[in-house]
Amino acid sequence: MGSPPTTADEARALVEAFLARGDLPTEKTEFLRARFDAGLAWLHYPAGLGGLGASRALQPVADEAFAAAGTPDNEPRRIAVGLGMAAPTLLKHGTAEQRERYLRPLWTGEEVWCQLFSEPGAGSDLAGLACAASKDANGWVITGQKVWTSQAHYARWGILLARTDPDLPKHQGITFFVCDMRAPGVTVRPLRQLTGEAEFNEVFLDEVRLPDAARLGEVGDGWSVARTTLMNERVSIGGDALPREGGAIGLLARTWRDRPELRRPGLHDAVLRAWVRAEAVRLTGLRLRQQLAVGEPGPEGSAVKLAFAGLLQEITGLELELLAEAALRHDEWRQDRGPQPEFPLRTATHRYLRARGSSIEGGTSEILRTIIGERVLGLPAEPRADLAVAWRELPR
Amino acid sequence: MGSPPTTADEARALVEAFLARGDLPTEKTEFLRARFDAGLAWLHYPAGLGGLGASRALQPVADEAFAAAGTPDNEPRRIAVGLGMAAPTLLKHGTAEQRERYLRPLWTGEEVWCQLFSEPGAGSDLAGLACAASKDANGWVITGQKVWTSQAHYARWGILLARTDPDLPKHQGITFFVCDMRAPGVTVRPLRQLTGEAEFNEVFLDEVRLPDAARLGEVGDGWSVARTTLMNERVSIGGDALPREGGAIGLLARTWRDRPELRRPGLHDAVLRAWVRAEAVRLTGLRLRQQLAVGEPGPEGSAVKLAFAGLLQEITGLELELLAEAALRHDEWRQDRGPQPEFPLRTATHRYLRARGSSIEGGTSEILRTIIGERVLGLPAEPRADLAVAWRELPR
Amino acid sequence: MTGLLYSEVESALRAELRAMLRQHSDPPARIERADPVDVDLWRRLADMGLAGLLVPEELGGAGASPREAAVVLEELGRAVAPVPYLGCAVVAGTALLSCGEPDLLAGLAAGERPVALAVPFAGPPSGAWSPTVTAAGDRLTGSVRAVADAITAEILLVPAGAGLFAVEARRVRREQCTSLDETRRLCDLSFDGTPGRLLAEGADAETAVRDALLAGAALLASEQVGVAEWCLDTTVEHARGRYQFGRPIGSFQAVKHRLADVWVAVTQARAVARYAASAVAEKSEVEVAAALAQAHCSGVAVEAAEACVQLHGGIGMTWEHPAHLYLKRARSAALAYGAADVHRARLAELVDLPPA
Amino acid sequence: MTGLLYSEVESALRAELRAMLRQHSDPPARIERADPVDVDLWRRLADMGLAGLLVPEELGGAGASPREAAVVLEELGRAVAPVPYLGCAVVAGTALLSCGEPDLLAGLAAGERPVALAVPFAGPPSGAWSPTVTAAGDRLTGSVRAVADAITAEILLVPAGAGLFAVEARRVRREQCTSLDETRRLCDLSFDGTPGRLLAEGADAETAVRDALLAGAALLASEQVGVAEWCLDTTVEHARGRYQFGRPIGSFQAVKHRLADVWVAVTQARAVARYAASAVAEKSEVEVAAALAQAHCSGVAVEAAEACVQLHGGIGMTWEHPAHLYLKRARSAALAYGAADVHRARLAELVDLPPA
Repeated sequence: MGSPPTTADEARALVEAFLARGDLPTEKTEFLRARFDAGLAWLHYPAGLGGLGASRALQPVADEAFAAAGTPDNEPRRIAVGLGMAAPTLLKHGTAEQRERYLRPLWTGEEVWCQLFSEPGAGSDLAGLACAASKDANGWVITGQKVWTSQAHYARWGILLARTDPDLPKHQGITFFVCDMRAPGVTVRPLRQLTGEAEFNEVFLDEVRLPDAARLGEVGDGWSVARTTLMNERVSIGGDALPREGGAIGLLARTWRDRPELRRPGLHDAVLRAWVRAEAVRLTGLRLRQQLAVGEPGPEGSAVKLAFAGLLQEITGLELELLAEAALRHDEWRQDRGPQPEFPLRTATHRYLRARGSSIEGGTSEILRTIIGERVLGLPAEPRADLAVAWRELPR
Repeated sequence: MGSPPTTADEARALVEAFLARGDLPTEKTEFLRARFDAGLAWLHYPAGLGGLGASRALQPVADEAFAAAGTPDNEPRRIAVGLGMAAPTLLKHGTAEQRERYLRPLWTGEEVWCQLFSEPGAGSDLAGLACAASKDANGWVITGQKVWTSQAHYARWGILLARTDPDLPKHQGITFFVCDMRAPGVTVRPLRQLTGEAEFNEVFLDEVRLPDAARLGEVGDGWSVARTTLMNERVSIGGDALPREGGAIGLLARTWRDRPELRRPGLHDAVLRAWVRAEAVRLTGLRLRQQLAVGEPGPEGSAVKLAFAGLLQEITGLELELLAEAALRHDEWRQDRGPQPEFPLRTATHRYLRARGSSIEGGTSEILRTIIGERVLGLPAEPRADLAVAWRELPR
Repeated sequence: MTGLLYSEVESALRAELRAMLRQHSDPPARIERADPVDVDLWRRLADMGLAGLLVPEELGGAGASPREAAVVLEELGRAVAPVPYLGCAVVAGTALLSCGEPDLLAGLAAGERPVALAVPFAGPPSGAWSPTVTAAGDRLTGSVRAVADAITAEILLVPAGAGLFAVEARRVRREQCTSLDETRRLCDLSFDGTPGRLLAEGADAETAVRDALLAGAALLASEQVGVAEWCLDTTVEHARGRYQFGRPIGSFQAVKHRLADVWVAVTQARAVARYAASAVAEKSEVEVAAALAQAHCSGVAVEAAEACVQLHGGIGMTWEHPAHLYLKRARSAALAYGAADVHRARLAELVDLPPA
Repeated sequence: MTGLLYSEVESALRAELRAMLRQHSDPPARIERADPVDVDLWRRLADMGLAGLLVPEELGGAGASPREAAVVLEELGRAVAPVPYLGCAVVAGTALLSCGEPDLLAGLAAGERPVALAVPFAGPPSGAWSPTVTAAGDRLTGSVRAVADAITAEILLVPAGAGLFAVEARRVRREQCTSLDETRRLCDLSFDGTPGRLLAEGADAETAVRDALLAGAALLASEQVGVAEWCLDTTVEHARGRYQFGRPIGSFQAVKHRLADVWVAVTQARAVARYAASAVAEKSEVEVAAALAQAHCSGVAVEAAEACVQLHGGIGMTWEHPAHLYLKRARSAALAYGAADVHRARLAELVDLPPA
């Protein structure tokens, strides 16, 4: 590996050179391992860990070149938690051994990751978590309950927050671990949602033993490690760049366009308002992407997440109104846990119901407004009584 | 005066008997004084103070009977602060001398009252007021600034809140006074609003001397006295019972109905939504009135005030959109301070601008939501840091 | 002037019914069963005299006013009770009263022979008469889709051709829909030369169906008030007891103010629904009142149910918590008897606010 | 893909202009004067080369792109500056570029001979060609109501009959309106056999006017972003420093969250306005972009200005505080070049979402 590519042409040339190698394996995992080893997995990662230390902006160039050549990908949707949250945290806070051990099979998709942060009693107030980790001669013993864990039922590893000192204020007594999902005491149960499906899980940890080597960062530093994870979650929630009418609005617009018998005068302006709003959110996302590309990451990410949640909820509700009689029916309340069809292929009722979660998951809209008010606009925080008190003493 | 009337028929009979008296004066003030002395001013007030100790529900019956007979009234709009706020406070907290002295000319309109509560630094947080009253051998010396005082420029008396002890927590150091608006040191200045008019005033109090007899209630009890005033303000803000399309919605509906050239398809549903919302608010007010009539005053008053503010703002904004080009013009930015035409006769631009105040005056919509949340729904209050501290120590 | 309050009789009825429902209704368990209609509960309602609330006393009913039926619906809404009250006691009952059918009314009042009107649940009163079934003599053929409260009915009232017919339900093919609202499942009906008995013809039949749907639209508003009220009460309770950041979440203005807004909306919806029930009772301004009620109360129930899910956070998204039953009921009811915009368009005609 | 960011040149221009406006613009004082247009300020803008920003360099202009004019409008909106920039430099300038009028363009660029297009301020681009003035040869008769930025214009571009004419403004009767927005006063124009010079005829004239109004609608969005941004910044500042209940009011969620919503709205409006400016610059998708811009950004400016008044409480209702100037500008601008619903209706045609 030479010096990192600095232009799109250089990045493309590297991919072409790689693909022209005579010894490339054709089996999917083998191929992905080779791509990783060539530093063409995530170009902005360091050399030796799947990258070349290049600019983040070159990654899409490489991805497109691989896609154009028809090579297998690592199914990024299936391993989203690993790619978006575990990997940047491992990179920033992991030891050399941890990065070496985990990043390659994470990226190739051989090992799926899940996130063990939220608890029934700690949602918006994640730092109030109760899951306890106590130290003994052999390492750590973890007991607690986690919730809203997607992919837990096929994950190999979980990133886990646990409380190592309940006598410290809540942010200070937390430690970050990599949890072996095959360890004894780990129980994964499907969590059925209002859509009827179980996209997520509850995870019960009953005296699960982890070695001290499973700790990421120092004891008591878990909250600052977790901030890396959460910041990367918010960045990734922006989603893909979509063309006009690319999202839920496209479904609504097509229904209006293609089914004149459903049109009602009182809904026309509502559909147009939704179209305008969707286009505004889309352009905001596009502008955010352009800022990221020139290295000016603005706070617009939280604006997009907040606006997108409201938009999606409005559009899916409007879709029910437009469909009228047809929206009185659902397809099937019981679903297997296998891969589900993409959003556009579901019923309008499913979309409507599932969209209720968009203003809750990954930070409620209420929490986002507070974050925007305080971190972006510089408005003063509320008086807080929970910051200087031992976690044990907090009312809950 | 015999025993109080208990039915509408009895109330009407009393009015008829009064009107049949041979000695009734015809001059307006004399007539009103006679009506007051007969106990037919406010029937629910005690005998001797303009009433008969009857049920409040009989008042409209008497008012209608007098109106039907074509007798002069006391111009309730002109003396609204006296009738709605000063009078109930005097009745509940005044000494016998104070009630005797003030209530009759208040009701007849001979003496107009104004309210000296709000200050530039004390709006939503009225109890934070700074206007200072200090005691000496001859009574009280008042210095401070009041704002948003309607009718101050022709008022004879003002109900005044002043701080008598800045070393107590803010609610405890306030005393309630009757301020002589002709006393030296009282300066009234018009306060121009965004409509261009000066409906209200600023009142500057510069070492104004008041006798101790001007005090209403005990020293330091001003806040609990003021609660009587404010509760009566909120009740009266509900306004009159209106027929369907009686308020701003009627103007909008008539414009839509009578001027087809202005109609645009995109506004039709918006006009209908406003009509529905207006009718819902109207029926809510009607239901509130029925509750009051059977003596079940529910908390719906604050719902009506909150909903009415939002409704009026929506309707007046929509009216500008409907008028389009015509709404680019106003009539006149400078106005005399004389009586202004009623709301329906003003321009749409005036209505729109003036309506911005409806969610601020008499309790902002934000404050009302907090009151509803805590007093009606029983939700817990926010942690407060300003209740147990000496007023002097509060940041401001 | 129309009384918008509750009478003492109505309040007593509410208290009795609420106590009964607390003890005997369990929709979350019920929806897991193949027979989603709670027939036992319907039986109990009948025993309380509520099935025949609108039926004259001489036919075994209570001869009560639609205002009282509205109170029953408020409570059934609060409980998302899976019983066919709206469709049987109110809508079909009103149609039968219009046709004058003592035997069927008596059977309905006794709770023994539930009756349903075979029209699509989403159909507005203003387009009431649009039969999709034809009549050749007394033989009916055709189908009606997405009918409410017909699954356990014994008699179906079927608009066909120019008449309204009574049909034995067991002779009709009924296919249960997978309904959005599992506490009020719909079914599709098919008629294939099925015999019926003519109840009314021409204008009489049209009047019977229109009056029935107007009563349904007007009184559904009370059910929507009940749905909204449950959502509000339950969320307030949650906001009082759920701690985050060391405080009950109800002490945060974001939560408190949203709940205050829901309360204001419910307060208004109650006034509108009471007005609608009174209008039906007094047979005065029924069309305006029904359109107003659906134009307004539909949205309030949806607003309250959406706030309930949101303010419960993750737990509100689970199948385990009953919030989703209310959300689905609210959304489904918002389409019943015509969506809000359809009712606004009808109001435009009724109060002379014509389109552009 | 269209760049939605600001270039370095644009950011430098903004900084320079903002500094100049801070020093030389004072709209609250200006509106108390009989001559509400700030001619000195216009002079300064011209001296900075901004009057002729869109005019080719060979005619004394800057030959810059509409994207830069959009940045100027953002700043003028932030300052509610009472100068005829939108009407003269953008709208009339675009019409002149379309007609190819070197002398008039040079006069405009020098700031010496301001030009205005004599069409009603509320008229949408889609109905652009609807002259209310007739032409008999080169003599014009008729009137145009509520025209923007014409009070200090020296030349009026007048659609009359089938042509677009240049008219000496001093020969036209101009009557100032009492405008809702006192920082951009409108006037009514009357022509009574007034001589004009034909600039373009038929389709050429129509194109010139339509392009001018499309540019006006598209770039007005940037002015609206500026208005909204001032309202947001000023309210944030107030919420930081205003104490009630012993706390800055910005620490209350009711205030904080509403401001967060305004910030989100402004963030979106900026993206939409940048897209519109780029579309005009690149002459691509101009109609969609202009309609989208007005359908969206109008409401954002109004929302921000209304929040500004509300969150300032009583002080926001006073004449003394400048908030009202922004509220009036926002409301007035929302009607300029067609209200939001008119633009949505136009979008319905452009993107094939036909009415019911």
